[in-house]
Amino acid sequence: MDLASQLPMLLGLAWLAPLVSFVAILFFGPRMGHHGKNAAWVATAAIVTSLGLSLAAFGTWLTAHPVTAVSHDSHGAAVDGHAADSHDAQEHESHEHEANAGHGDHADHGGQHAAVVPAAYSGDWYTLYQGGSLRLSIGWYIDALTVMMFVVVTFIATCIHVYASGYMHDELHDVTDHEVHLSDGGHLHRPGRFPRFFQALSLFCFSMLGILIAGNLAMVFIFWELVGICSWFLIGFYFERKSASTAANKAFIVNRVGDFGMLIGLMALWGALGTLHFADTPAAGPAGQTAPGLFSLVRPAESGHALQVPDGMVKFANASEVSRIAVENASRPGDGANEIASRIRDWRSQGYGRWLLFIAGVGIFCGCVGKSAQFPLFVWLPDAMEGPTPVSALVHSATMVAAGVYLVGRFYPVLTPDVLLVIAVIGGITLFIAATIALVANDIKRVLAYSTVSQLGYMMLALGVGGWSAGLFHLVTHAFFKSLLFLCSGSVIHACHTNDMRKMGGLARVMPWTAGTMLVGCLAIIGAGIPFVIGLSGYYSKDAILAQALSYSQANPSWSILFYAVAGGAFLTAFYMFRLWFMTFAGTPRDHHIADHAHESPNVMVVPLVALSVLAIVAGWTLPGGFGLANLLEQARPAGTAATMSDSFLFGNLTVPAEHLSHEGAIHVTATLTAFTTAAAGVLLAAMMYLWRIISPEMVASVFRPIYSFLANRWYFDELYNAIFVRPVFAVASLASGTDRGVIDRLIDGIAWSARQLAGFDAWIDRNLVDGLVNATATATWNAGLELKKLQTGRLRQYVMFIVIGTVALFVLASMLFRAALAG
Amino acid sequence: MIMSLLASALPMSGLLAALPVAAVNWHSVLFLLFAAVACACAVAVVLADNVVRMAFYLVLSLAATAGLFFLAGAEFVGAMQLMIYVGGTLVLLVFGVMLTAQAPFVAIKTSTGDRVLAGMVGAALLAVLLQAAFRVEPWRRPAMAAVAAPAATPIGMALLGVRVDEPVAGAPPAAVRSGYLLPFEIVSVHLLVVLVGAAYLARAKRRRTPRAIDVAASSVGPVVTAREAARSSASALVSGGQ
Amino acid sequence: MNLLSAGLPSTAIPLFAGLLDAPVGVAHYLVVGAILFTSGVVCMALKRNALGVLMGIELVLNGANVNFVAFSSPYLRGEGAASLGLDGQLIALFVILLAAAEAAVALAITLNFYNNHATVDIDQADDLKG
Amino acid sequence: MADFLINAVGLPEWLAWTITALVAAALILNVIAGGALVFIWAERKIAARIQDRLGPTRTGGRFGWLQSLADGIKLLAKEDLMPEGADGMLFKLAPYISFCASFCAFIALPFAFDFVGQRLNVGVFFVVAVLGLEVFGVILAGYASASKWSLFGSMREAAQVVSYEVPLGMCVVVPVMLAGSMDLVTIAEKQSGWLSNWYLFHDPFTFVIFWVYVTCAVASVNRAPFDLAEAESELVAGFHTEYSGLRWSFFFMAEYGSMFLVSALAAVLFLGGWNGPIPVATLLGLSEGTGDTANYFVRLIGCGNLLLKATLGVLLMMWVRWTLPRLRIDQVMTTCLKYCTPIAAAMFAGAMLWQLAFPGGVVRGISRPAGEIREGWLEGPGGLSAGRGAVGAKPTALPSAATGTPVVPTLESSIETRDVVKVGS
Repeated sequence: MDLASQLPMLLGLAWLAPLVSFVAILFFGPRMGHHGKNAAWVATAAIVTSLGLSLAAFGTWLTAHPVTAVSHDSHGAAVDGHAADSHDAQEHESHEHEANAGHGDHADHGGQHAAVVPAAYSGDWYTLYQGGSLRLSIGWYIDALTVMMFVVVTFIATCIHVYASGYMHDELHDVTDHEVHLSDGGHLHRPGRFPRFFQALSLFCFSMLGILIAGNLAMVFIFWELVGICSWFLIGFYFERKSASTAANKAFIVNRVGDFGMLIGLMALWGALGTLHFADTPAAGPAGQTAPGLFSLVRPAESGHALQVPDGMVKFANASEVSRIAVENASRPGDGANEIASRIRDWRSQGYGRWLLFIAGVGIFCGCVGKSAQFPLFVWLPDAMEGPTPVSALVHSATMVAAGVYLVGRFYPVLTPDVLLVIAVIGGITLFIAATIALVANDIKRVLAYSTVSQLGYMMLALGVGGWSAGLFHLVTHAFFKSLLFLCSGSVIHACHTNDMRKMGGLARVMPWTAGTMLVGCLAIIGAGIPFVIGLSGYYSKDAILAQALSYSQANPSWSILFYAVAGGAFLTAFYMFRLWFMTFAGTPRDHHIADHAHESPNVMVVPLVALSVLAIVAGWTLPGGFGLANLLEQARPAGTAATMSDSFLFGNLTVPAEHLSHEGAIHVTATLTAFTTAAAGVLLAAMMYLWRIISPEMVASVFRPIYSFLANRWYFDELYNAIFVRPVFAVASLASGTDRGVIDRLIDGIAWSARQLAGFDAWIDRNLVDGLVNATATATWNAGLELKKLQTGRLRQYVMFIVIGTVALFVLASMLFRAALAG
Repeated sequence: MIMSLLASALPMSGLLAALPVAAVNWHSVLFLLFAAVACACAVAVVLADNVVRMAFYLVLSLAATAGLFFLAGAEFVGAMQLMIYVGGTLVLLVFGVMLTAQAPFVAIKTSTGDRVLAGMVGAALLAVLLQAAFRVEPWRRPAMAAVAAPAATPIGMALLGVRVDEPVAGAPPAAVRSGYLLPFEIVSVHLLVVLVGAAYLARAKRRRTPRAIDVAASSVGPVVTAREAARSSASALVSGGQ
Repeated sequence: MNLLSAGLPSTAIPLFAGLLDAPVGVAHYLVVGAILFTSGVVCMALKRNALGVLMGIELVLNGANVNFVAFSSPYLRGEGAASLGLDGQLIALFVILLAAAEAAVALAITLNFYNNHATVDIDQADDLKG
Repeated sequence: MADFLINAVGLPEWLAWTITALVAAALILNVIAGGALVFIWAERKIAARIQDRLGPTRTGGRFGWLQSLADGIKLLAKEDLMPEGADGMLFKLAPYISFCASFCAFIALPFAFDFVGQRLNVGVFFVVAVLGLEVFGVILAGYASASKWSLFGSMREAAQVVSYEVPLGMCVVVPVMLAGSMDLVTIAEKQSGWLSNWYLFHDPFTFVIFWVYVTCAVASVNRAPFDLAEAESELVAGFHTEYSGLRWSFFFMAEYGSMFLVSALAAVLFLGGWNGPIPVATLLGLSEGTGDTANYFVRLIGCGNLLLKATLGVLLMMWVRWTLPRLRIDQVMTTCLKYCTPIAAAMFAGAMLWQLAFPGGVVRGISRPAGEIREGWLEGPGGLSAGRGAVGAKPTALPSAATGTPVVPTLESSIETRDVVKVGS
């Protein structure tokens, strides 16, 4: 079977299907049924198609790369398997990593994880631009991670399309938006926007899948921005609401900040390495020869895929020396190249180019910070909940915000320990801050939003401490249960028409399905399970993260704070999740009016809940025989990242322990127990406060008034940013405008005034002298015309006369002048 | 026609018998005949006032010209002249009758001044043309009177784009493509267009309200719609030529 | 006008003298063409009847045709005189065709004019006079 | 005969030519006039028979065969009337113009291989063109008579003839295409041999188009059922209402003359011209060049052949006249524009394709390839030795030119060599 050509086809189609539906709805949306009712079907059909294709690709993948239990000495076999693929893959102009690291290579390093090379297929569909070394292309880079993410995203998207086609039915007819108060005191009355919603949703799916399949950073960036704009559309779906439009703009602008960093990263990479492709690409030269991609540049196969500053960066950093040598050997370029090549090693050891690599990593991470709402830039995500709930579920919990984590995971091989540390610290901070804010939030969706932020923090931290598969594993599981939770909240809101948990309570009786599935979600997110036996999906991913954090903090005691952050985060998570659940479903209704009108949601909304909850339960399981997400991920582990990596550059001596070390008994057990106890404690506390009411929340709040208000005001982050960014900007702006109005305008006005005077004089000249001349000519012509027009009598016969006379005269003249000629 | 003219040429040749002419060149005699008819009728066209007679003289003149063409060995052109030109003028005549058989239009007099002026100008033009005709010496030389090959087929071939009359050394005539195929096609399309256009222009218009141009015309004469025009020309037919 | 005095008598006399025994040449045809042409022009200039003008045009075209045929004819060519060859006849053909077309259109225009102005006197067709 | 006069009688050359030409003209004139007499008598008898009458019986003893002569004399004796208010000149000229037109058409009509007034290499074209002129006299007559009957009659005739010239031309083009020449003699020669060589039987399309030709011919000489110009039931007598006496008879001579002409043309174009159904002469070895006398008799027989065919055509027209009712003017136009023209066009295309399909004729040996030689134009650069009017030896070029006799214009040379007057020698 020929994966190299099959996978890109399947996934490519899966990627393009939503685009088709987007275009279709864009042009024919309003004409699709009554108020565009069928737009939902179009979009859903498209996404279902993608799901089917992704599953097909998944199956293809599994048949080619059977998922086996990752026992740490079975890699060699796996490698052989991949190598085999790699070669038939090569015959089909697709390039695996083994392409430049020969087969035998792996046989030697078979035992070592450093040499394990993931099966990955890459290639280009279409080259947008090729200039110099810059090659922008629409290409693919497909490995186990891509395939898995495709399945996850399309699956969740499918559920949410189905769910939304029920949830958005208000938009099918004219809508009166009670949250918009017009100047006349009335409410806004507008036509429904059903098709537009699904149109944006389809575009989003297309962009998201684009990020997943992207074969190079430029393409990633393009779809990154596309995703951003989709999120802008969707958050601002009710753009008449001030809050919604501001939230949309906020999200967009904040993301721009991150993307700026990402651009810096891109420039650093391209300027120094001249390529943005992940994998090796066919060189311009003879066929079969390849130009190394980012991965093999940073982790060359010759050095057993160990991370090193690539030559390009070294040269770039030491440009002066390089140019000097080049100038010296201008006559013999060959020698110059050799000398440079020979000296690169020393330069590298002298540390040239490390900054560049660091900046590149951090830059790319900046983008992820923006997109995944990490610590400095997380403020946009809670506001993003202004969008319709399905959007929150799909875009702002499951997929888009996960894109940041995904990108870090994809870009992992290029990240140095220092960058990883930065990532981990940022993740830790985010996780803690968000969790604390979630403690006191009363808006059900905001609680979920902050929990999303903190979970993303978890993932970042996991990646930062070297838990590559742990982080991505959590990404997947989280996608399932977080979208589940959002959909549940959506169904609650749908029932109560309010987001405020203080008005809810006791809904479990009226909407059992929602309550049940949401309970599943909560259990999953806190990682509930019977230790060492079985658990929900969150149980496995969280354990992995804790374990890795533990082993990291053991490796670098000075950073053990990270482990505590994780553990504390687990406690907080458990607390606020169950606070949410208890306040919503348990106890007695606080607002009977709402409770009486509450009702279970229609099946079209319940079915996705059930489907997602099932996955939220089983997603983490590893079947006997080793089939499971964790092991599937292992297939995609970037070359060389399985090994312990230590380095000392900025933050002293750092060691990123190999992930499999965290499976050692000691660490594993400790981590699991910690997780269990913290989570249990959190649940217990929540139950005491909100279920059994042993401790009164109000009392707690009053006791810790300052902290409470501090948290309730979300650490005053918005105010902070307001103070340090917005205000100064306003100040500067007002200053600038003042200058503009006071000085520049004055100046310009003055110039204009003088110019006007001059023009007046000029006009006088023009009017009196020039025009006088012209008018005189015109008048003369006019009069001449008046005279001549008498000649035009309209008498045909006179004209004939004139012609004849003219001809005769001409003849006579001609024969007088050219007598000789006529005489022939 | 040639025969009849031959017959009518008899008395003239009788006159010639008196002249000291060695051998009468019949070609020249017939040329004289046709030329005389053509020119005389042309002048008659100018002098006549009655439209119908003008047309009549015109037809005679054209027919005589056709005879000249025959004499010049251009039989095809001559026949063409007879068929199309004379036929076309025939239609011209019919329309002339239909339109202007009304008493006022049969003869529209021209002012004497115009006549004199036109005569002078015409004389000047004629003088110029004649001296132009005579000045080129080789044209005045007596003809070698070579016998021409029949020109019908080469003309046809030339219209099809093959010049068999101008053979290029070595090349088969079919390869010589300096012919008139394109003009031929263009002319045929042109004729079609002209037919359509003429039909369109001449179609009877039914107008409720008189247009501005009619008001303008009403200063000249009564507003006449197509139907009235038809009626008046019918009455003209009744009233005949008087 | 010394041209005419120079032109006509000196050449015309021998031209017409030997006409009955000498074969006619191009010049004879040219004379006929000139007469036709001139009378056509005068006709155009004189006739107030639109149809008369049309006939004048026909005459003019016809005169031109005579010249074409004369130049193309192999009979009439004196030695040393260039000949149009077949092209002359072809051009004459095209002239005839286009003349027929022109006659059709001109008649249609005349008819239209008659419909609008109830006359065919072209002296009254001066709506466009300045 | 010309040389006979010059050599034997010793007349001056120009006189000889004059006499020759006059004799030729007289012969043709007699064909028309005598023909008219015969045909008028025949028409009366046929009409009578068809209408179950006897027709003229007394004049000239049996069958009243002198009837038309008597009529002629009566017409001569009649007073020549001209309505007042008529346009005198035109009124007088009109009949002569009509007659002259149909008379001129005979010039190019070959009666046998050499029996042709003036062999034109555009003969067909010439004949059709000149025939078209006949209507000219009719119109003049109609206008000049200052009578609405005449005017309407002539208008109808004008419309009818002008529009029927289109399909007629198309029909005529087909044999021209087959023979590759517009020269009537050549066309007829191409059909010599057996019956199967007649263009009538050349292919189905020519067979159809022959009948189209007949229809159009009847119409263009405005005989019944197309005789609207003289529809006695509506317009007293159409364009010749006001005519009487000799002028009136000229119109009739013109009519019968052109009837005969179109029939003869049909014979030449479709029915093998002067070639009989069986090439007796060839079988007897009496072909060209077997001595002047035999040759001449052969031609005489051929002439009789043609006259016979033409007469049959005329009789056919009479038969039609007394059988079919007259059409309305709109029906006439419909017949022309909606039926004849499209059919003719289709048949033309068909015949052309047939030529492409069977260049050698269908049955080899019996049917001869239609136009095997095209005046030698296409045999390479030498094909036209006289590129510019020099003496050219073409199949159709004039023998006078070929034999290089004193270089004289076509007309004269043709009179010299190709004159019916050879009869006399």
